[in-house]
Amino acid sequence: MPKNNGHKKLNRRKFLADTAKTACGVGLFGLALGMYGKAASSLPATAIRPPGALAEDKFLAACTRCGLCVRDCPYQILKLAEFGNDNAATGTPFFTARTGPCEMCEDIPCVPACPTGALDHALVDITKARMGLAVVIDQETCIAFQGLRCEICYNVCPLRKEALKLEYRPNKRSGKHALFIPIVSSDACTGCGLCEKACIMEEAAIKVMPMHLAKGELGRHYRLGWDQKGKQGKSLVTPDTEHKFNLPEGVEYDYYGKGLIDKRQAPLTQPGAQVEKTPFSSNPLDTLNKGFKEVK
Amino acid sequence: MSVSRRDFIKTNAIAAAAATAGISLPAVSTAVADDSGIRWDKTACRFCGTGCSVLVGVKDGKVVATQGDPDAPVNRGLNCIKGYFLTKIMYGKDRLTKPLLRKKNGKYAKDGQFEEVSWDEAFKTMAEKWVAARKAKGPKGVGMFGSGQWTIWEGYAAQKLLKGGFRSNSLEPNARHCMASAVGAFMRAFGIDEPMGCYDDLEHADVFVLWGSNMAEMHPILWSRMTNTRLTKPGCEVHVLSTFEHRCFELSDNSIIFHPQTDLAIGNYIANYIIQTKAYNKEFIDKNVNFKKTPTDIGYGLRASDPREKAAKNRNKGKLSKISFEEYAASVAEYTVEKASEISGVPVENLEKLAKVYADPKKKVTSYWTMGFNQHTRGVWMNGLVYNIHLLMGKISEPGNSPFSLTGQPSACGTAREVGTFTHRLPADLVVKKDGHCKFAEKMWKLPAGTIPRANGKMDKAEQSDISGKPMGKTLIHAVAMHRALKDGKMNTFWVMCNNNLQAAANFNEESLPGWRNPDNFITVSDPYPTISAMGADLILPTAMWAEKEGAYGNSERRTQFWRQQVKAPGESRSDVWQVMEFAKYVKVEDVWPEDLIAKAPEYKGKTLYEVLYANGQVDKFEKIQVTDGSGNKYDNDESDYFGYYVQKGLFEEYRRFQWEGPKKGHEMAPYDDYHKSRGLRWPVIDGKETLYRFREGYDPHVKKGEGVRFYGKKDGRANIITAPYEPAAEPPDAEFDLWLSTGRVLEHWHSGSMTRRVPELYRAVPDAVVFMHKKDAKKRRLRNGAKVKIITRRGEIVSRVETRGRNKPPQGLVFIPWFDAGRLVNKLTLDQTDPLSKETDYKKCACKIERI
Amino acid sequence: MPVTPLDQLGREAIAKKGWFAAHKFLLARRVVQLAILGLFMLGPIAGFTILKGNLSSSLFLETIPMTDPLLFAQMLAGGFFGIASSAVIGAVLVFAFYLVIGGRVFCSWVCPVNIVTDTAHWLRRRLGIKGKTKISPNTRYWMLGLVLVLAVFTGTMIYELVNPVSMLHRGLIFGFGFGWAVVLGVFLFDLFIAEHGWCGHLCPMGAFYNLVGKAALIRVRAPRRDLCDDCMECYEVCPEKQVLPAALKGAKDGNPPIILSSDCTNCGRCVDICGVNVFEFGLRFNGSEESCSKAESGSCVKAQA
Amino acid sequence: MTICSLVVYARPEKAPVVEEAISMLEGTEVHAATKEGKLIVSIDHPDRTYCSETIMGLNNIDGVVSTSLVYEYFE
Repeated sequence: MPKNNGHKKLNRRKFLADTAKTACGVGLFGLALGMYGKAASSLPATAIRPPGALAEDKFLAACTRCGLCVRDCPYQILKLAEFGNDNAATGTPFFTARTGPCEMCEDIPCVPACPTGALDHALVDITKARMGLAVVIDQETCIAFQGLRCEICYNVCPLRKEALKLEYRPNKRSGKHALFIPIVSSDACTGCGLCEKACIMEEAAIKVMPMHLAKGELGRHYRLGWDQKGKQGKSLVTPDTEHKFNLPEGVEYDYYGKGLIDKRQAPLTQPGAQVEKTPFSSNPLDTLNKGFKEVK
Repeated sequence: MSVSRRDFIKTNAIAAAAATAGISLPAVSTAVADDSGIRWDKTACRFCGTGCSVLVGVKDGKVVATQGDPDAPVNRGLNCIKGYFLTKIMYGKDRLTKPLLRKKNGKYAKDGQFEEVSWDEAFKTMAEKWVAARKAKGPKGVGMFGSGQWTIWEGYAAQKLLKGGFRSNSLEPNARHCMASAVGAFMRAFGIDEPMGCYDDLEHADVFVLWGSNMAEMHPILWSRMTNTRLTKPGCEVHVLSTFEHRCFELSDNSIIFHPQTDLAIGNYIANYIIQTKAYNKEFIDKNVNFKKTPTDIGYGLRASDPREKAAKNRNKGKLSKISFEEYAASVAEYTVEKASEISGVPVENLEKLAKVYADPKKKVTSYWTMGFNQHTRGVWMNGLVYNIHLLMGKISEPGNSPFSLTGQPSACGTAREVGTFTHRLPADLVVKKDGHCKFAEKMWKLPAGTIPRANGKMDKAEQSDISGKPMGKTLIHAVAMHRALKDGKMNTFWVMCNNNLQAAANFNEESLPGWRNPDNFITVSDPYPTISAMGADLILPTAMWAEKEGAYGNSERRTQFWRQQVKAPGESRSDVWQVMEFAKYVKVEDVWPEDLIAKAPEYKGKTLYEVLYANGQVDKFEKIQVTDGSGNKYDNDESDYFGYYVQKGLFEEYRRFQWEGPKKGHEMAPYDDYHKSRGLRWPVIDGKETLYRFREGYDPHVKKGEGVRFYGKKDGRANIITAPYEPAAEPPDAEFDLWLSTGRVLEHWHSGSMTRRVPELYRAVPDAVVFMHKKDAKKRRLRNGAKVKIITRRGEIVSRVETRGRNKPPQGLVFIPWFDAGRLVNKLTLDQTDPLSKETDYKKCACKIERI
Repeated sequence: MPVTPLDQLGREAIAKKGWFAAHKFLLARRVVQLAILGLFMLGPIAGFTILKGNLSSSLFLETIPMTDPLLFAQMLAGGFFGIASSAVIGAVLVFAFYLVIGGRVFCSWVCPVNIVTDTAHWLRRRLGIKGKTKISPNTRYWMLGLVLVLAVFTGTMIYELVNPVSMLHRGLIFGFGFGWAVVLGVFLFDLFIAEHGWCGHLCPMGAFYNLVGKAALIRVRAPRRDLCDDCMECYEVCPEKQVLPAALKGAKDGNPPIILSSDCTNCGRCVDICGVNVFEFGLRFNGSEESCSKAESGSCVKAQA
Repeated sequence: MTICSLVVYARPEKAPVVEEAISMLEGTEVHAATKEGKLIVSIDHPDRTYCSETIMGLNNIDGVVSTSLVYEYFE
């Protein structure tokens, strides 16, 4: 504590009392601030952090709210959260996928702009960014699930076929058509939000959610057998012994595959090859009389 | 405590319980559609040629809802994303509601600003210009550019006005840019237009081959059906050919990306493979096929002064000469798999895989194509090459075996092709080249013989007289030539209806815009919205669209669908049929017919064209009625109310006489009222029965018992296999302009975007046209994804953004730009090259370069 | 002591020096404050960037980084150690700058809240508002400690959620939301509750810069303290009155005529307001004093210390 | 005054009967019912004891599997 400038002689008791009062006041303020902070630091589901943002708690320790990332975003989608207006922590950068998604610039200008590394400078490949995760959140209203040919989310996805895939299914209702179901893969989705922006529903049926809200987690005790075998390239345990069977003439048994194969009957047709693979003025005269100069 | 507070607490209590239970309450859910008081009726979708049936919900005079028609066999209740937004296309905030004329100081002026005028002033001004141009410049002095989106009767009324009234063959549809090559090839091979198969092929084929068709985006519902077959039918294969990778490749079992124009080599290779492996169906060929040779080196449909045209030995020639099977076999013998692979850049395995499925007699193959074939300087040839393959194998005219050309517009078939709104055609496959056909049409229309201008201006070998005092001369003029004639001042009035040709036509800078803004010319555009074409017009007529009028469309599979007028058009907007017929009131027979012709029909003296063409005792035959549907709902019919008779029925029934009484069989349609009851009927409809497959006994009533297959469009009942060698494109890339430029569409927007860009959701989804290009091509030019670039050709430049991770993935050396975006006109770049035979523009191949800004 | 009536405040200085000279540091400060704000806003408005970001972190001419050292300290307190180099360099640069020219120069020459609290103080005087809640000026050090302790415990820069200084500056450049309410709170607090309440008593940033400026070179000096006519106008305008007596009246206690307290914000109002030119800016080391005659003010002779 | 809301789980096949039975009671309303037999019920009565008794009583209706109180307001 700095020394008091002074002529005044301090009364020790008064000093102690004042100090205690100040400490209490400041302490109360701190308590209130801490509680407010806890509430204010929970990132709302609609606010998505820029690419390379550290995990939210780390991010809030590292971000100075300077807005340099905002300034360097060529598409000007980033915004600093405003006190009371935006639910994200005051002053921190975020974007709203529905109105302005991340365009996924190859050189990610917002990341090097960050002076502190709150946007991790180690991120140099935008496809490795994990801003959030797109979730087809309402499968009841998404018209693709009804068989309508929309797929706009898929069409606009910059990592089409990796982050957002279409799964083809027969449309049992119509009997003739197929369903083109959008499936998000968390391995590749960057959470850029282009899909959410483009979704033609009144309320988007596909939404980018912060990762912690979007992802489930498999029980830590469980492994997917085929996954593990695939990674290993072989069985994790001793290989099975060779099996032999009593079979009538003309019948084979494909133990690991098709099962019983009765060659006495006419061969069946091969089972189907497996599935691998508004910019206008409301006054028309404005448009008509503007001439062709503005048409690029 | 007030009641409202109690209610508030209660609402909260209920909402909390519902949220806990995961139930959505009507009272708390965000939006609930209110279906009460909605009147539902069927219509056809306004967009592509698939022809989905759509139910339209009307409340308080406004279309408030739509749904896919669950009872329609084509789409079974489904829609694509454009169809999903049909409700919104009529309600853009900038609908035109009054005629607008360019004026200065209260008078029409070419360089004036648009001002509102009355319909009377609009038509008076227009008629004055039209009559003057017709008198001064002859039959090609006036012109009309219609549409494959016209309803059937709109096309038919326009056909009568131009050919029977103004005595001009200067009538073209925008289908010239779209389907003309398909038509040309149908006529050359079969002597009759439109596919022999139908959409049931989608379930019956074992193999689908897409040639230059991005069906996944452009015919979304058909693609959905095909995908289902591919998923559920054992052994089903899909082969996709294109000059760049698009959405269809996702389902492809054999992905073929070839260099532009080299599909010709691939087509010939497959024929050669079939012949070399003796896989062809000898019996079928012997009985049903003739072999013909076509002249080669025919030019590129450019202006005659172009060096490429001067160099062409047989410019615009297409006369066929008969050859033997052996001669034909020899003509394709050079197309070995190695050579085809070398020319096209496609690996040998892929080519062989494709050839094998065509050559396998056990596999049913359906080939689909659209603009990749049709918008091609050898479009007729290329269409023909696929017919050759199908004919060699006899894989035609039966379920699953179909060469099938898909149309892009809702009524390219129903109106442009069947009504024949082309310069050279008359209804029901008749042509103005044939004197007999013209005479038949004149009889049907109760016009004196010699009214309709013959192609060469001669009737019974004598010159037809003309109001201009000069001989008629050659009267045919196709779409691209119209823009050239406007620029050259040879055509002085031009009426563009139901399309956006200034945005759509190639070479905007050098041909279209100079032609439209040529001070000698008076351009009329009928449009619901201020489109690029409207901006380039001198007179704009506000138009009623789609469900604002009673209408009929014919889709790709010969299905004719009708709908009733659902709502009133805004302001003073009027339907195209009203505009055509009302305009005819402003022109007198004396204005456009020479005296000797009037002398042949003295009863028409002093009459207006309206009285001669429409109030002729036929079109006005049916009394105006209160239109109702099966459940007794009442509908408006503004045209009937205005003219005093059932206009649409009168026009349709007169048109139907061409099909039933005309010299060409096979286009018969059912009576008018039947169509209002059904979800569309596939013609020929004889004895109330539809035709699924043409030319085959049992399926087609025109094929007699015992004939098996008969291509009755040709006199001898035989189809033509016609030679068509590989010839290079008109403007391949070179050192300076080092990239191929291809243009096209995207799923979300339709054609020039005048409707879909006014749907906020679709606009938000795909706001701008971008340049799809290969990553390496971008890198070479130091461009990253999203970079702003200039795309430059010899004719102009536009600005756009680079897209290297888009849904379309061009190979190196090619870029693709969609044309829907009125904010950047890709047709400033394109070359006005056409197929010399079909006169259809090739929008898929010209050379460009890309520079960073 | 008699408070100079408001309408007479500065009258003597104006009479003697002219209006501009009697307000030159006030004007200079306003110009500097607004210019800094303006430079930050230039980028988005004119599309021409000199200074980018805001006071928390910024980039000058696209090359020189600057970072608020208190934020830097909070980052470390919050447990974030992987700080990128530009923030480290930026924090050192800013720290060094204030180390030399005086920490609280930030408060009077840069901080946008200064305009707000100065206005509050001006109004308070003008309206004669008396409300004086006694708050110890040391509270700000408690606040500073609290800010850092909270950062340690919450692992985030929690004070930044409500910091009116960064909120006002950021708000003006990037958009306020309801941040203006917090700034209004500061204004009303200063106006009705405590004189110089925020800047002089509570603001932890002020406290921080106070510590930074302990050994600053640039100081206000009172070389002509002999001339002081006890008009008390400097007391009236000084935001940190406690810094004045030692330098002005401390000759008898052997205090040099230099304001050495780091509470001084180097605002220069005392220099402006003094009709007899007692004060001037100078360095802290040179303790020279001028001997002046009251009768002929301005004719001073430099004397060796 | 007491207002409370609860989720009542009924056997799906009995749900319609349960719904009717509940709506017969004084001050109760059924606001939604699902196929699975979930009912959203509110009770609005001046007497607090009445509400708690009613809730207890609901469990005795044939077909009710369980009830859970979600929201309660009283003054």
